[in-house]
Amino acid sequence: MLETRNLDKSFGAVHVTRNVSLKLERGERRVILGPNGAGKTTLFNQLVGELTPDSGSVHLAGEDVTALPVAKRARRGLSRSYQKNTLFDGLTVEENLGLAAAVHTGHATQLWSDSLAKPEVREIVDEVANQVNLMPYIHAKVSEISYGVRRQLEVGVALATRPLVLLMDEPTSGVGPEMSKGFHDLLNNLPRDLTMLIIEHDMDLAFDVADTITVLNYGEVVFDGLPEAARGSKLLKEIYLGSWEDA
Amino acid sequence: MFRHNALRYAVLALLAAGALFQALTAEYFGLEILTEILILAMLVLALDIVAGFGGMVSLCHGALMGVGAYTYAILSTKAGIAPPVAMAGSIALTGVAAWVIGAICSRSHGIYFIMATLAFGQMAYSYVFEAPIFGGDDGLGGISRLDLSFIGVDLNDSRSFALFCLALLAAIYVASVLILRSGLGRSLSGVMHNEQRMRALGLTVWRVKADVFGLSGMIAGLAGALAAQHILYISPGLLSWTVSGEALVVVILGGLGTLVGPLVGAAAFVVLKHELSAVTTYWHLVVGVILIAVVMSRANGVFGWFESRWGDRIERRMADATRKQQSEEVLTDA
Amino acid sequence: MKRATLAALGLATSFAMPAAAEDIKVGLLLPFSGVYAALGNEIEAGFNLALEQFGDETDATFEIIREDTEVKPPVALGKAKKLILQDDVDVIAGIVSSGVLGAVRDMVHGAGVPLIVANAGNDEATGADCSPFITRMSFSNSQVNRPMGTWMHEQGIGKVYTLAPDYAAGHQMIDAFTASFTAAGGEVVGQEFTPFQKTQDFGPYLAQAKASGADAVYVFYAGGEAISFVKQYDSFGLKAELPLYGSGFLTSPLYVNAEGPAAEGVITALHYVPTIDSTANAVFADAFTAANGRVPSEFAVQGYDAARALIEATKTGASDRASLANALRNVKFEGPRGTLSIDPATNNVIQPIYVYETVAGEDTLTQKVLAQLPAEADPVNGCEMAPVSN
Amino acid sequence: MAHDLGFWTLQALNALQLSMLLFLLSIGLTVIFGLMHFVNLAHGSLYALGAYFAASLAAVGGYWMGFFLAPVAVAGVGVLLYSGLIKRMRKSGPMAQVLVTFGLIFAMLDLTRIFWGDLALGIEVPALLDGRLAFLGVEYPTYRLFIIALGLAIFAALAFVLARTQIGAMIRAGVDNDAMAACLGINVERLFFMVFCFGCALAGLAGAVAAPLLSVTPDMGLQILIPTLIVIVIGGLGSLKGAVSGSLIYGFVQTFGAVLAPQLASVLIYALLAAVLVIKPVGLFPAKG
Repeated sequence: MLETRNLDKSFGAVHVTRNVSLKLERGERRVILGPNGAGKTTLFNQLVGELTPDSGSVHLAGEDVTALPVAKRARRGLSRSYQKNTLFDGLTVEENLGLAAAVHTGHATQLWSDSLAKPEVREIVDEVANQVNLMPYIHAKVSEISYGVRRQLEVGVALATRPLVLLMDEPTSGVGPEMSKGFHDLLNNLPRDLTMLIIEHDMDLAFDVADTITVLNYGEVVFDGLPEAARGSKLLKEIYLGSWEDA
Repeated sequence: MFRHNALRYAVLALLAAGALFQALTAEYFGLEILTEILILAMLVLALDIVAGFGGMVSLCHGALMGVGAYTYAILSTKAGIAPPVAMAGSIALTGVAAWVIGAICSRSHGIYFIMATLAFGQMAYSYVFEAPIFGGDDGLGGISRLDLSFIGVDLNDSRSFALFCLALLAAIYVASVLILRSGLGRSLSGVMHNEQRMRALGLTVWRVKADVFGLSGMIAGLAGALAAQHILYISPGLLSWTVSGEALVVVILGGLGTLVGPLVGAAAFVVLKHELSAVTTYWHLVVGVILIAVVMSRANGVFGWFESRWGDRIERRMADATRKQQSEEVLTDA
Repeated sequence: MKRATLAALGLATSFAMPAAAEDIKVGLLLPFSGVYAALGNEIEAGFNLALEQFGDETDATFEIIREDTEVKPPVALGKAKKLILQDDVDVIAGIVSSGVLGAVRDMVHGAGVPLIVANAGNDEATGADCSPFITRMSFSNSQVNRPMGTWMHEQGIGKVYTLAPDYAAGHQMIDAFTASFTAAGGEVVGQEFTPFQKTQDFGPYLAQAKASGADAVYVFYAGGEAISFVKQYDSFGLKAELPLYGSGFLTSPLYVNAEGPAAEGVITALHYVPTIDSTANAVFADAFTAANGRVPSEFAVQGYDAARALIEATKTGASDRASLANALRNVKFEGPRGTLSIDPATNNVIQPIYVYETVAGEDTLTQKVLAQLPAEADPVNGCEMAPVSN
Repeated sequence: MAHDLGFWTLQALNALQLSMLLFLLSIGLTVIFGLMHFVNLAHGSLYALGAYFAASLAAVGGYWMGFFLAPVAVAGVGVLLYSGLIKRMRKSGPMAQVLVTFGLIFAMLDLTRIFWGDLALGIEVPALLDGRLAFLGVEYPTYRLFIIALGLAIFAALAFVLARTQIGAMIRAGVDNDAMAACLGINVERLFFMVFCFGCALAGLAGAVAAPLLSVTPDMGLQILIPTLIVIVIGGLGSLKGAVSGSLIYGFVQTFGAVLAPQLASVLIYALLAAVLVIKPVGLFPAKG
């Protein structure tokens, strides 16, 4: 479903992505682990097109999308959430979801009618609101909901474009362990055919949702395999836990 | 996205009543001022749509209005095209010009956007200023007004023309609200709040910006065609960047992103200008000082200040009511 | 259509109420702010001086209502409408820029309000766009420049390079000069029109003039542009090898002191020079200098003569719009500029033109009159005027 | 168009002269923007003020008094503006700043009219710089060569200060990241104040230098504003390199445009600006990538 071949990216002398090749099958849930500065977010940015790789390619559902701009990749089914909330602050939860849903249904550029009044849009908004437990806050403004709920909305907005592949950059970043657990339950309840790539900091939590695990270090894939194998990997513990302790 | 609240409705009603009263009772000069206000109001509505709801602070809207005015004048006087067609033509051409400018500038932000639009405005100004067909610095006369005699309206009468402009302004206001509430308008506010996210959701951001800029340009073009018919004489000064600057001043002094505020601002600005210029030739000084004072007061314009003082109270009461309702719904759901 | 417009606006001549006899309301429509503010002030000073000096000659009293055009044609038109419709003036005087004149022309013509033009010189105003209600007491662009072509050729100048700002007046001034200069047998070897009010550095054009092989340079610039031009012309050292001639606005007394020594030796032609040797001019110039602390410029005399024309017109007993318009077309008097009369075919003033050289005076620059060229009427240029009926 | 080498040399010098005048103006504006993110549309008015101060001072004590004291006087106005307005506007968005400085343009335009009148003023070139010099095979006005030399000298001095001195390092740190600079113990507020006043002084200097060349009129500030803005937007905001390259581009396009394509001269520069913004939306050499 999503594949990268030999992705490479440098910023001046800093080599942030080294020859990364990944392959996600349809419905696969993969967690990317790695210490701070391992190049996880940079990799995401290249996947969605916010950064252009120096070399290598990105393929979505069998098509080479390396040259496509962000919006076109998104319309082909690649959606992402951000590590820092990037919500529409003055708007309500419903409107946030509606904006994303309208792009998917093609009502986002329509002049003659209100996108949020369209049944297709409403259907997606209601469905996503249920999926990420936002129903109780649906009419509240972003500024009125708690940080944890905002993290749910962050994922919800990404989901409302009905993606084939959902990239989530530390969805539980900044929320307490209790809530993180709940968050992962929520992810586990998403439809099974949705392909997910998740950046996660907390290894234990990662194992809750991961079908497969990829570990990045200094921009390089150092581990790629099943969670069980990862748990036992000595290499992984060394590079990952070492820096995790300071974080 | 744009919402009305009780205060906005109240001010709108007051403005409409005031304008109507003025249109029906004023003497000649009062009607002139009213018409000037109505046309400026159209321009600032156009500007508020892009600046207040799309974050596109344009310094070329005066020039766009000028393009509309010149297109109407050239089409109706030199090309001999019937005024209604010329008017449609000027709206269309200004819209297209604005769309192109919006598309080109869509990648620029903040001060760069301001400067880029300024450059396009100055380009139009220089061209009109120098091309002989436009009459150069001396301008262009011999313009005639729309002929509505088939419905028994003679626009050459100032009162009828003022009422005609008032009707068009009302239509433009409704159209602006509809634009802002449409899918496009929602996406625009999404882009203003967070352009990167909208792009990541799959929105072709530049198209949204260009489309809205084009629509706004059409309104500016209509304002221009009316300005040409109002004064019956146009000159390149209409396209000068200071006109755009003044429009921006009106939008901000009125209250950016409130639609109603800029209308209040337009009325206040024109009246103030006329009153001051009757007293002193140094009226720019007074306007400058007022402008500085208002912006320094950190309020969102006069209307914005009023709204944050009184509107919030009304808003909060309404929000409380809906929230109560919501929590009841949640309870019943559970 | 035009007539219908104005009739419907309630402006038809019949609508204009004659003012109370002998109390004449005058709208003074001048720029008091904007780039021509200095000219507006100068004209007003001249206008007031004439009312003071000659006001007693007529029984009429004058009420002056001044309005600022801001040099913006639409603003000026609005102010003209106000003067005509709200203040109900009997006559309007003033107008500096041709753009403003073009804007108000149809308005005053349609409303039948006499307008005394105190500056704006575009040829059409007393040509194709002439009106029995518009009388010009200042000059026309061609009038000032036409005699200079012949005169310069007579002085033995064969090849000329011309420069002027790229707007209607610039073209008219240069075209009139070119026509008479080439008719006399001269050759214009190069011509450039610089972006109007946007050119600050004339260096590029001066280098071209120098390279053109001309014997002299003939230019029209006014105001700030004139100051920059004259100073830069001198700084490139062109004055010695390539004498500078031009329309007299270039070295107008209003600006010549800002130009300084750079203006010395520049030869230009104009309808007024403060050093004209006549009693009328002495009376005017002395009084003006005493009141304003500077020598009068052509703009001051235009304001002065505009008021003078109005006074002369009222002496015939004219007091309403129509009778004033008729009387204004027949005024004739001896003023600082010499004998002034109105050309019945165009309503433009007929006046002599003075060729003068700017020279160093005792402590400031002064003007040395080289020649007085006889007064000539402009060609009719398509002007057709119906007489005004009361 | 049979022009000899001398003609083109002359035009190149004209272009350079215009560029240097614009450089003096744009460098202050661009550094103020780069450091403080403050858009000062009234920069042109400060230039006009510099010219008026120079004209008044020259009448009292000759050209050099105006040359040296006008920048000081304009810097004094800068002090007033900074403590009265700018300091409080620092946290406001660019729009509020554009508006306040737009109001300042209005106010200062009329203030110059009230103090100095509507009549254009002029000052004479000092005796020392009067006349012409033979230079590169052409005779060129000494005063214009002086402007070129002054522009280059100030460019060199600024380049040195920015690259090699303590204060230059502080400014660079501030442009790069003012929060970080504050953490490093730099008194950012004082730095801003100094840079703002220095920018004003340079604008005043530009006015004083331009005064003998041009005429001193109330609207000269408005006339120069648009070219200055074009310069810094083409060059990219906040950088010395941007200001100097933008100035050179403007000077040469304007001068050679006037010679080679006079019909297009005034539209050309706007078209160029639009083209630059399409290709590089933040200008050629912005301070930040």
